[in-house]
Amino acid sequence: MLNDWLYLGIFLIIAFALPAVAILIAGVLSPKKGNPIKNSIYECGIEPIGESRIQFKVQYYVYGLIFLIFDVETVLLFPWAVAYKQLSLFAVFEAVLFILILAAALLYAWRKGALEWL
Amino acid sequence: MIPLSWYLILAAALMSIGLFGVITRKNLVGALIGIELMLNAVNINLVAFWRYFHNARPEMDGLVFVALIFVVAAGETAIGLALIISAYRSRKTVDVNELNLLKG
Amino acid sequence: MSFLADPVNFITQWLSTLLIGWGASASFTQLILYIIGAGALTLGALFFTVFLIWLERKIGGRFQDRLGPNRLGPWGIFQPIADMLKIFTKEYITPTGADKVPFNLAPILAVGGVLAMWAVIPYASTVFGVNFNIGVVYLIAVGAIGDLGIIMAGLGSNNKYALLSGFRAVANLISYEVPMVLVLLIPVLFSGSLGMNDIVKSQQTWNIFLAPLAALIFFTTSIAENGRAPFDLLEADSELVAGFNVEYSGLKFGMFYVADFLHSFTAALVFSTVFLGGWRGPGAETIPILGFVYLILKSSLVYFLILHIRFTIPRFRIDQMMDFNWKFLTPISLVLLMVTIVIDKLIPTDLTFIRISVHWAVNILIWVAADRILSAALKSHPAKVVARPRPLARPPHVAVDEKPGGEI
Amino acid sequence: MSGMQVIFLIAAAVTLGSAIAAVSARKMLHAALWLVLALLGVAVIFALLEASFFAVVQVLVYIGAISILVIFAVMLSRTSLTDEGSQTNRGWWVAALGLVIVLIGVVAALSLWPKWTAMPGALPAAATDMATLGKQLVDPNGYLLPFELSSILLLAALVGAIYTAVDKKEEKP
Amino acid sequence: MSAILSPEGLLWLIPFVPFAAFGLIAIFTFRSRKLSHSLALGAAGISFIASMVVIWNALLIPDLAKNPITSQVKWLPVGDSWLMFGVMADPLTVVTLFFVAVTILMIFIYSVGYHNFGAPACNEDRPGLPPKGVIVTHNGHTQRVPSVEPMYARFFAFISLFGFAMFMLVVTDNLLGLYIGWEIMGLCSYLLIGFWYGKESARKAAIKAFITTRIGDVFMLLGLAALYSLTGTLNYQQILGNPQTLNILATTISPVAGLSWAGLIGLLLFAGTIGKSAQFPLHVWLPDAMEGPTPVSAMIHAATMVSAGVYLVARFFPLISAGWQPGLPLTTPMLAMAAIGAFTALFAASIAMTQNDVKRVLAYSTISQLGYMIAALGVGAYSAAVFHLFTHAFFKALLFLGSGSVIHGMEHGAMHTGEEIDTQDMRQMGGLRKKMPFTFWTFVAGGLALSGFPLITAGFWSKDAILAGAFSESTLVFIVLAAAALLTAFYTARQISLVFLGAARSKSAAHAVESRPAMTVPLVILALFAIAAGWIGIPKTFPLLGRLSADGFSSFIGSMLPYEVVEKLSSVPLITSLFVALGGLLLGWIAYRNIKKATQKDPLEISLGSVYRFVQHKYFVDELYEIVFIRPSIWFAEVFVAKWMDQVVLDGILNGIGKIGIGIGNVLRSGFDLPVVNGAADGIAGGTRKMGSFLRKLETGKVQQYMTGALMGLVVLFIILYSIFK
Repeated sequence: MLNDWLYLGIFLIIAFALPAVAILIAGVLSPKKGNPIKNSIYECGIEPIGESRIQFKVQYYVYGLIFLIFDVETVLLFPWAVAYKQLSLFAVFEAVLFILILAAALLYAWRKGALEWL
Repeated sequence: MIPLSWYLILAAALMSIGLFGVITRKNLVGALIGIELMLNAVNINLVAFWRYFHNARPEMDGLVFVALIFVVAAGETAIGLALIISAYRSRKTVDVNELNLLKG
Repeated sequence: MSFLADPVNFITQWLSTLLIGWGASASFTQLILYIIGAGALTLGALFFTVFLIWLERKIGGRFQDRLGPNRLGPWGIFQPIADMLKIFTKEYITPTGADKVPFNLAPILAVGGVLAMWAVIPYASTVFGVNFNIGVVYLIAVGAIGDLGIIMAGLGSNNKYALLSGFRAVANLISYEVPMVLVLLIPVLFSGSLGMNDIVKSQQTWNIFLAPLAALIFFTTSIAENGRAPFDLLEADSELVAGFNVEYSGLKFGMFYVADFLHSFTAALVFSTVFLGGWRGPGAETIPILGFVYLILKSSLVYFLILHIRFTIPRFRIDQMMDFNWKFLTPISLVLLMVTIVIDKLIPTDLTFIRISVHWAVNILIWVAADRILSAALKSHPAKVVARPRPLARPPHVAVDEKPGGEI
Repeated sequence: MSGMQVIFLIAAAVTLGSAIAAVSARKMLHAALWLVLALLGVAVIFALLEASFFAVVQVLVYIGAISILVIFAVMLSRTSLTDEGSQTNRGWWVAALGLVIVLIGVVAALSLWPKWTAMPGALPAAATDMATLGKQLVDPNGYLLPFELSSILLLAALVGAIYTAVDKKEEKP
Repeated sequence: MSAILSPEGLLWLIPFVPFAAFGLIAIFTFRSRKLSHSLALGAAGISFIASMVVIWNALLIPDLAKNPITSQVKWLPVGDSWLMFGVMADPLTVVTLFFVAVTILMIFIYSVGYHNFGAPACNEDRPGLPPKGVIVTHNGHTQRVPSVEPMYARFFAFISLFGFAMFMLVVTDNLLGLYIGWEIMGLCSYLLIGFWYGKESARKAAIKAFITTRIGDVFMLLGLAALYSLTGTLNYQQILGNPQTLNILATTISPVAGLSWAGLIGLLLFAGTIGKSAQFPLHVWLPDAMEGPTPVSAMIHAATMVSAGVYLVARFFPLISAGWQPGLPLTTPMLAMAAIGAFTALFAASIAMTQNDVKRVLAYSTISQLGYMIAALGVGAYSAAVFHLFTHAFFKALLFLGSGSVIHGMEHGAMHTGEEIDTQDMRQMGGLRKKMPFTFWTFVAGGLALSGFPLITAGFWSKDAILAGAFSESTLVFIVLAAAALLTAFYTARQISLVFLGAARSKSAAHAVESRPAMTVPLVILALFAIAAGWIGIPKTFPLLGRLSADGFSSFIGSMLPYEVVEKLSSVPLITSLFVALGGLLLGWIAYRNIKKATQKDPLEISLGSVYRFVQHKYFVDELYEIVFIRPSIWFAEVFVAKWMDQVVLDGILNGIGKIGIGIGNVLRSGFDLPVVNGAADGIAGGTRKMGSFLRKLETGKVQQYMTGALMGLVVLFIILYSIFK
């Protein structure tokens, strides 16, 4: 178990180090001749108007919200799914109930119009 | 091998850092971040106890509670942020010190 | 064991004997081997990407009735290498007011997130990085890191379009992650383990036969996950110039590019591992290298499918995309999950053919029903023709929208 | 000092450091990103505790969902973006001092506990097997009730959050 | 699935189904009347069938009391043990379950008709007010007909929840489950009594009922806690089932007034019963609770809630009577029960004689009947009490529903004629015999059962059993109960003759019509029970009929008791009950058979005069409470706390500090006029003033400061606890 984690850790370190190293190397190789115009923000060639961090509609938050809820649901369902073969039909129905309740949540969001991309 | 104390100290430290955030942050979102840290501290403790005393009493309840805390954290974040957003929408601020309708 | 049959393990054996012969401790040897293995795998993946880029451009050219790259070398096969050399020497342009740390971290996360997926995929009967009992969850979680990279890119580069595109991208990704995860539960409960290698081992009958609809949904969502057409809302040129990476240049942009191409092949890899029986095939148990070949063949096929879809289907509009996910895929996968668990519990596992046929019948039934319901719903209230136009951003003094702070 | 201890110390240092940064960063976005790093450190700690599933789930839920949600919320309440001035209340140092004292007190109190320096035994295979957890979750004599209740809790959270967050003006009449 | 269909599974199912119906109605189907009431009725039906199956299985078990049907699950982890939660069916449960299931189903059906399902909705009807009726033109002539209840679905949601609570209370196997059901029922009674919350009287009544029952519940909770802390469990079997626990409880002395623990707990639980079953000190809520719709009155006052109180004491009778045997002196709680019960029986019956509101009469009669049961338990006539509980549920439900039907008919008449009268006033009625035959005959059946008409009615047998038990135990109780029985028969006859006999005393009564089948069918069914339910309990020793009956009941229930019940027949109670029943009926009929006008004075009033008025005002108990309890508490809240504590004492202290400081300052300044001293003095004065103002506004409304305070408290608490339990 811990060995797997060791390998995974090494793998992750390398996987994240490789692009970093590559970017650094390229940074060494590449020229650096910046000027204000070049560094200005791209906005279809015109002068940037207003502040760039505009306010966002609540819709993004709602999607993130529903995603979070379902994410946690699956977290609870994964161990159940692993044990699925050893479970009785009754336990399966428990899980069905579990899913149904979450489906009701989705239904509510739907009826509430929270899923509409205004 | 790591003695249990290390984990407990880590958890306690994380807990108090989170608490610090909750108490001192002006911004509600910051306070919420503090709460997340506190929840994680709790999780560390639970997993550590499960790991160290599992042979003593072989239930999985440590992990089950961690799972439930994930659920709770999800709900807490969802509701809390929603409240913050609506508070912002109505009061145009997320500064705790200005949201003082409780003032007597 | 012979070199040809199982090169990887052969080399591993040889190296370990060599190192221990040099008097290294066993643990140290293992560490070295781990490092070598991981490095080889990641590097291999990265260089494989170069080939992928060429392949995609070539195929794309054929689809669009062009030649595609054809100058450098036979069939222009050296074209991407030239591009690589060029992009290496390009200048980094950091926009003014950019948030340095997220800005520079984003491309690394983007590539790393994709590369990390390769750690848990079993390439042959004896060759797999780690056989966790959590491989599937790991895949999903690593995908989340990719989301983080994108959102960092959007926040870091101080640019409206980048920010908007980043947020759109993340909204899409997390939305499509819901049905993806839901249908991923089905192979897991068929094989009774979260480990990728166990999933492959348990597929005497490929999962796609047991759960065709799940496979279809997973395929669709994984296309959406790696932001390919028709789901490439994040770089809808007409709406938000080049997406979240508009401010990037040089190799930083190249990294996003690499991540994009690598991701689509990784998706193919995962799909063929989970649903097409991975390295399974005649003789793959005895001659592991065969298994590797099978895997590559299967995933190339899936990859070609992805390309085909990319080059043939026009882009969705964002509201269509969201509706498609939340109002079609997610409900379907919920229903599918519930039905599947009940059905499969009722049928004894050993009656393979009955099992397959029942599952097929049920899946087709669900699909047809959903289709009917959908068409009926569309008839009753048709989808709005165009989303309400909103100003992207506005200076405080110009009144565009009645809402305070022009929302997007 | 074994390798595990080194890894633990590194992870703990990263966790605590980024946690401190997260509660003291001036820009809320940076605070959120620091939070991500801290949670990553916690995930590593879980891995050290051989709770692989939860190590990964930590990444999945916290980094994949919660932190992104936090970032969304930050973007939705934008005064926190242009954060001039201090982000902490007056007298924060009092709180810090008090908390440090409390922390020391708690640790001191705990250190009197005999199991304080317990060492982990080898875990049985069943413990690291997800199936055990899964079976207990749906066992009527196990945790069936919390299991179902948690789904109800999630439902309630979703309903409440949507009801609160969705602007009444934005709803379709 | 077979697990569900086993008796245990069904026991679980019984309470669950109405709850599911409640949830579904409340969340989904509240828009559709039809769906809502079909859900509620379906749930009640399923519970009914399940109950019958369970009862049948239970009856087949030979010694049910020793080995009941049980099923348990782990519920809450308590420390390292688990709090078990389960269901159980033993003889008492079976009996209660039977009448609860039947009456609930009947009442549900009845409610459909009572709320005029299918009648057109009236757009002046406001939620929270009784429907006013709507004008329709029906084949030619226009008339005003009742309109459908605006909050129809809500009503069914509430009574489904109510049914859930009652079933749960009955089938659960531990005191905690009982308490949960008990409290949910308290909530439901609040919701339903205040169902027409548009009426001020309804609101007041709801609050009154809620608070009054709370008083009892607090004591009950105390008893529960004491029981748990002593025995470590709340399970019936483990407490009441094993003698040595009871022995220990009965012998150990509690700190309170030299009572044994059993006595103390018994008294506390009985206090809960006093609240729920509206016994004497706390009876005031029940008559006002008539503000709710009539099915609710039937539900609360006949079938379920008040029965729950008796059920509780009956269930804990082994504990209450721990150490008592027939022949030994009664235990303290039993004495209290006998006294309070007997007194309440007489007291309420006397009030019932003087009431003119058709439902209030029944309400007081309910109180007195409950007093009967309590008194019976008090004198140890266990099976007789349960038997009366059983029969009473049927005929009292029948009477309430019948009165509802009468009111319905009267309302119809009032709408038809447009007459402005109180449609519940018996003086306005009369001569309804011809108008509403079904209602009449069923009501007569119920009335006779209530007054214990000999031999044929259920009430006779149960009441006779109680009287016999009382006679064998204490003569005083016996006499009081007999008197109460006389009054009961009297006011029953009064009610019947005022409502049904004679001639119509108002145009509305003249135009009243029979109710719809949805209401009359339950009446008929309940009437059958009201007659026949008694026959299962005919004592073996009864002349002639005793031979016919196997007397299953008393031995069946008696098996719950640790000791053997010996029945000895004495002719005195038998003859007494015959005499009081017949005599009371006769007197009542004679007195009230010729009341001609609504405004005519009550014959009793003529004969008794001021006593009558005194009784009619319910002995001024409400007014007494008003003066003794309510005014003082309001005064305490307003004057004492607000005026004195806050404004005088606290502010006084703060201002005082400030003033003293200023005073000191002045003294110093005037004393030796030096700038240094000046500065110091001002400093002191200002500082104290600042302190005062600071102390005033500790309420900053900043959440984080509150949190910090809470945290500090936690730390202090931790330190204290640690230093104690180190």
